[in-house]
Amino acid sequence: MEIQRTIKYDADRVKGFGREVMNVPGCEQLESCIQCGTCSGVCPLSIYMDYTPRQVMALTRGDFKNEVLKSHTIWLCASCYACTVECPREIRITDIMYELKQRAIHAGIYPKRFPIPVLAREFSAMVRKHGRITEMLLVMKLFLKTNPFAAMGNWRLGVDLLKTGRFSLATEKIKQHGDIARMLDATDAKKVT
Amino acid sequence: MNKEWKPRIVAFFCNWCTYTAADLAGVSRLKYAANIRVIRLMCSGRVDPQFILDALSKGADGVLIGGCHPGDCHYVEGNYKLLRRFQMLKRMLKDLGIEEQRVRLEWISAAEGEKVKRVVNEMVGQVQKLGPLGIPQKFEEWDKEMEHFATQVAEKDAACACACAERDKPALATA
Amino acid sequence: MKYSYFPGCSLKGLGRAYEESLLPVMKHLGVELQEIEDWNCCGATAYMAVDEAKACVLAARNLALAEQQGDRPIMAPCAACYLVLNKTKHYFHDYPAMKDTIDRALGAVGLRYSGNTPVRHPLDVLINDVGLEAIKQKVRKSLKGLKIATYYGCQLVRPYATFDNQYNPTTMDRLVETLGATVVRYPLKTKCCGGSLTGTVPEAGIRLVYILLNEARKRGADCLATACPLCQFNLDAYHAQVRAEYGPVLVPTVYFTQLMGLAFGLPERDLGLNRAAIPFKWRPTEAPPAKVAAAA
Amino acid sequence: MMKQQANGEIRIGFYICHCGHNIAAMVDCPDVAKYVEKLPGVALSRDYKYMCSDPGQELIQKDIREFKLNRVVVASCSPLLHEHTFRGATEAGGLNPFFFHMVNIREHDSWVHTDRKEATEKAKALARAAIERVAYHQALEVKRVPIHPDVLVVGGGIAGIHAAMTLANAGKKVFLVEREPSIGGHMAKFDKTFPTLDCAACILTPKMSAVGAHANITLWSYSEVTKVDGYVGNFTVTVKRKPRYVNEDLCTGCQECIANCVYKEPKFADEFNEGLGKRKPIYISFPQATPQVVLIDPEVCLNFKRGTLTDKCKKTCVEACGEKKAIDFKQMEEIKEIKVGTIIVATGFQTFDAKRIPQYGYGIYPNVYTSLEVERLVNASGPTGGEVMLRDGRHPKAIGIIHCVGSRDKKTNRWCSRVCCMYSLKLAHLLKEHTEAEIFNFYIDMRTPGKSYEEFYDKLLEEGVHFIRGRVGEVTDWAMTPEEEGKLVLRVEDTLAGFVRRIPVDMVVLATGLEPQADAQAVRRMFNMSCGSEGFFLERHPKLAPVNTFTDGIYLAGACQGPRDIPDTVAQAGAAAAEAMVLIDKGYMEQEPNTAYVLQEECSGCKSCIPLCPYTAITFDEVKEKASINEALCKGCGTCVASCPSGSIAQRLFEDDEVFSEIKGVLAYE
Repeated sequence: MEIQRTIKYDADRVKGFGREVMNVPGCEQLESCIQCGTCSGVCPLSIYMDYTPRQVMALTRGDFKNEVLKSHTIWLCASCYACTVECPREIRITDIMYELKQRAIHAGIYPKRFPIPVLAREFSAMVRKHGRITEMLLVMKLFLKTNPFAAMGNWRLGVDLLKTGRFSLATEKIKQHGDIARMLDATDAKKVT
Repeated sequence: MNKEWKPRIVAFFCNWCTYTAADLAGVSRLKYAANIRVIRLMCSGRVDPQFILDALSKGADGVLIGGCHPGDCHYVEGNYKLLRRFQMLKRMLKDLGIEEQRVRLEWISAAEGEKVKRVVNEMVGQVQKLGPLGIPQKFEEWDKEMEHFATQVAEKDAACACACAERDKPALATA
Repeated sequence: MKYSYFPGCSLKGLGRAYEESLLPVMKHLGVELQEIEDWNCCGATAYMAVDEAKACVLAARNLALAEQQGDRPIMAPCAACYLVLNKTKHYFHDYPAMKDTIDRALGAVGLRYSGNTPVRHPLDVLINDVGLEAIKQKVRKSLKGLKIATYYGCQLVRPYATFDNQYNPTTMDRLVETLGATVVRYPLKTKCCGGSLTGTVPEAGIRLVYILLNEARKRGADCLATACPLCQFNLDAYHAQVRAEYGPVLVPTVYFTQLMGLAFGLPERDLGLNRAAIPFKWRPTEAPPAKVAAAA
Repeated sequence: MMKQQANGEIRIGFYICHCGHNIAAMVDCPDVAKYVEKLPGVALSRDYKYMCSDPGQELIQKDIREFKLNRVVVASCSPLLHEHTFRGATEAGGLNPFFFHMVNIREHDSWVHTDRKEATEKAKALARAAIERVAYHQALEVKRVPIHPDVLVVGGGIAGIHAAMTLANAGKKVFLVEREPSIGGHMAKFDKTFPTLDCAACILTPKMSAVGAHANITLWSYSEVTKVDGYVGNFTVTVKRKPRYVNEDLCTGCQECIANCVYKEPKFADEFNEGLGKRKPIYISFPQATPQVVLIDPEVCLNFKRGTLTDKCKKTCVEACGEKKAIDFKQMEEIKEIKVGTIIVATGFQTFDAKRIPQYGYGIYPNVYTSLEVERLVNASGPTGGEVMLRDGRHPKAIGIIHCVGSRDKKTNRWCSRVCCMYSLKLAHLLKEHTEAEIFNFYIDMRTPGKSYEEFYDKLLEEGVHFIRGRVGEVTDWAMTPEEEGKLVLRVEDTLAGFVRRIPVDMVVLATGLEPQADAQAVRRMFNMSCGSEGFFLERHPKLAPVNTFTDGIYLAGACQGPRDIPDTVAQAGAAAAEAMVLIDKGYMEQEPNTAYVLQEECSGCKSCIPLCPYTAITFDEVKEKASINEALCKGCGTCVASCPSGSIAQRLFEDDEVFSEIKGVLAYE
């Protein structure tokens, strides 16, 4: 039997983390959370989460940065916004989940070979390059980068899609694809200041 | 204008709604800009346009009036009476070249402490942007100009006076 | 009625059938769609997870292009695009910082966004601009006898949709009823289909797909009607995995536009019905000959 | 300036109060005192810890005598709080109380600002304004208005009943007006009352019949107040009495007519039973209804539907009534006008409409009930005789009670309705008693503040009722597992266990919150009261004047002022009655002498002021061709003053000189 301590010491907090998140546009309302659990109650994926959405709110507000960013919860969020529209305190939980995902990606802490961050990164890389998404390429890349066996398993699906012409091998591009890169850089430039 | 300049705003609050709301803001420890000076009246209907003009001419950079919401006046319809007066006054102020953000009318019920905070902060912000109205100083300038004219006129009169005297002489002589 | 048309990546790929059926139907109703010249990916949910500001900037480019190419409302058929474009519009108005970022980024490529152009979904347009009466007029082959579970999915009505009730939307119900079909009570109409999780965390995604299909079957629906390419994809393409996990649940999922096409009697090959993995075999019966005679 | 000289040498005493740290923490009181000391007319200037304390007030009196002060200014809290106190002190010191003026540097300064320097400057400016102003103050006489001894109580719930009884027992004449056919309000619908579980009817009905029988109470049920004129001590109230088509004085409540109605079976939704039961066109709300008088519903009574002229209906009810001749199909709506001196508003609350939260399925799933419906369901005199039977005839094996429906929710009502936790516990107990079902309570926070309330919670825990801390996400009928088939499923996070659960039940009870009556705004206007942001009537002071309104002579009782349970309601009703009696027994009410008056010599007789006065206090003297104001009628708003083109109307306490000098004062400070 393997045991580990679950107690949290004040040193485990990253003081100011909660405040930081609450200062992000769309996340302000977190302050007024009453921990009623409505978010978890309506969340279709809460049944798989290591921390329920409610707990993520509590942890975030309580400055438990590492716990939050390590949790599967933020990656399991399918952004269906059920929690956001049901929350009796009008907390935009989905937007908070986005914010936490971003922080996780930037901090590079997320479950290893957990495909979602990879998808997100590949997705953005492709957008930057071509301006549009060619699902075929995206999916291929994604599976090859994560676990090839899944790719094999899903191969039938790929074939199906090709047969029904829903997966084109041609790359979707926009004319001014240089623009995208330029805009995104401009965005960063702004953010530095 | 030096950075230290802070707008001075005179407020006329009705006893039943807005003044009470301001009390509520206090009891709830809401925080707002300190540039506002509240004068309590029984009803916004008591606000005489002269009060507003007087405040501006005595150096206020803005005037805020708070009354009960339409239909809620403690005295049935004092706030409507004010509204009519106020609209006329606004036109006049425009002609005088006084920016309209400087004079503001708000309906704030006894329960709206939050609104007091919001309105005061907004208004202070706006007036801060507009800068000082400085009518007293303007008065001084105008007075100077007037003196100047007065002296000029006086000289003219003097000059003309002797001129006339010259012209009239012969006539006098003939008489 | 003119609209700037923003297809989004999916309608060129997985959701091809959606565009294929949408365009003729809209044309048939006299709704003019002007595809936004050189549109780019809306940013979608995945990009939101990387960088909100960038996601909004991406979306804003499309909004700006649309404004540049004509003062028309934007029509975004993909629920995800619809949400992201609207979200960007909201952020543009609600958060000065975001506005600056967007202005800055667009400025870098000589574009400008005013923040006024409305972003609308085909359902919104059909119900509120075209109107059910006009649609009724166009029905040639009534869908009488077809039992439909209307499935709105999540992002179509949450959180920004203003044209329908977030908790119990009814626009699609009213629409298909106008086409003559019957709507089965389907309490899952706004539940999540798993989105991209079907690919990334199959055990979770597939389960959601199963629940949606199975409940539709239990309530005696012949098909699910959807208004989102990802929903359609998830409910249709993963039947193999669903079968493997829970046994076969072969309820076809069609786009509401395909149903309209059928009801309007448009040529089937134009409606992309062949693209579904779970084939939708049901067909309306020909209009009674008497009518035809009258028409002739 | 004239007047100021006329007032002779001005000797002002200025006092600034620290109010402990409330003011001193943000305002440099000694500094302000020092500043004021140098102002013209100021004879002495002090700062003191608590001016409102006895020593503080004595200080003022002492100084008035020793330093020959003839004006007093106190800078402390809001005049709405202590102006009265300090006027008293000024008077006790031998001056006319209106030679006093108050400066609000707490609510309007120290409590709302964060920069000590700015707050102190503001205090100086406000103090200076008062100094400038007070010099113009005149000696004034307080006006006394007589108080009419009769009282109007609006609303016949437990609050109105208790207030009316208290006053009547003290020998006051009371008019009790109730909108429904019977008094009793919500309480009459309840089965038991928490935490003692004594039956509501047993404790309420004796009071109800006492009201009906009391010689000092005029009970007008099925009536509504439509108009209120006048002012404290002298209100004129118009009451509309709706026709019940039965003569109240002749009906003995024998109910023969009901038994003999042409409708053999009751078939119309019964309001009192929340539509769970049925009644006939001629009916009585409930067995103990007060007054014991039946009424006819013209919407469904054949005699009305088929038209009174073509006599198609057999009128079996009339036959049954026989000699009493109580039934009167020709009865008309009656308009009554009464004079009262004080009014107690006890119009109560309405329960939240559960349909506004579609996720909980009320109106979609027949076995989802509101708490009020369940009150009737478990009530022995209810539609099922106390048998808990679902709409589909089954008996529930599992029941879920959802708390906070329409409470603590920014999308519906933000406030906590205060009674739901306790009544949910009560219903849980009663349902358990009646059904032996497994019962789940879903709560966000369990709120049981009150005498032996927590003990009641303990009792429920011991009874084996489940308590799950979590707000239910949705109530649905789609099954994941075999045991969920055909049940209502609640999806909820068990927040204390930390995971999500799906719980199948047969019956869902929605603990709907309390909210203001739909017509609260209209009522508010009629009685010239204010409403809080959530729509309940606003008390004059949350702590020190909880039953007073901003209109003198009008008091609040019960849930119309905010959600509260029966004990609190009764206590408050008593308080309101006491407040009314204070005025009645005193016999008069002192009023601010802030009335307007015409400066005869200056009035040009343009008449423009006359239509402005909402109290018709201004008349035109045709002989002198000048306006004149009846100060008995004037309420002192000052609208006419501000509007007089020739500036020939003035208002006491708010003379132009006084306001102008105040303006000068607030701006003079550099």
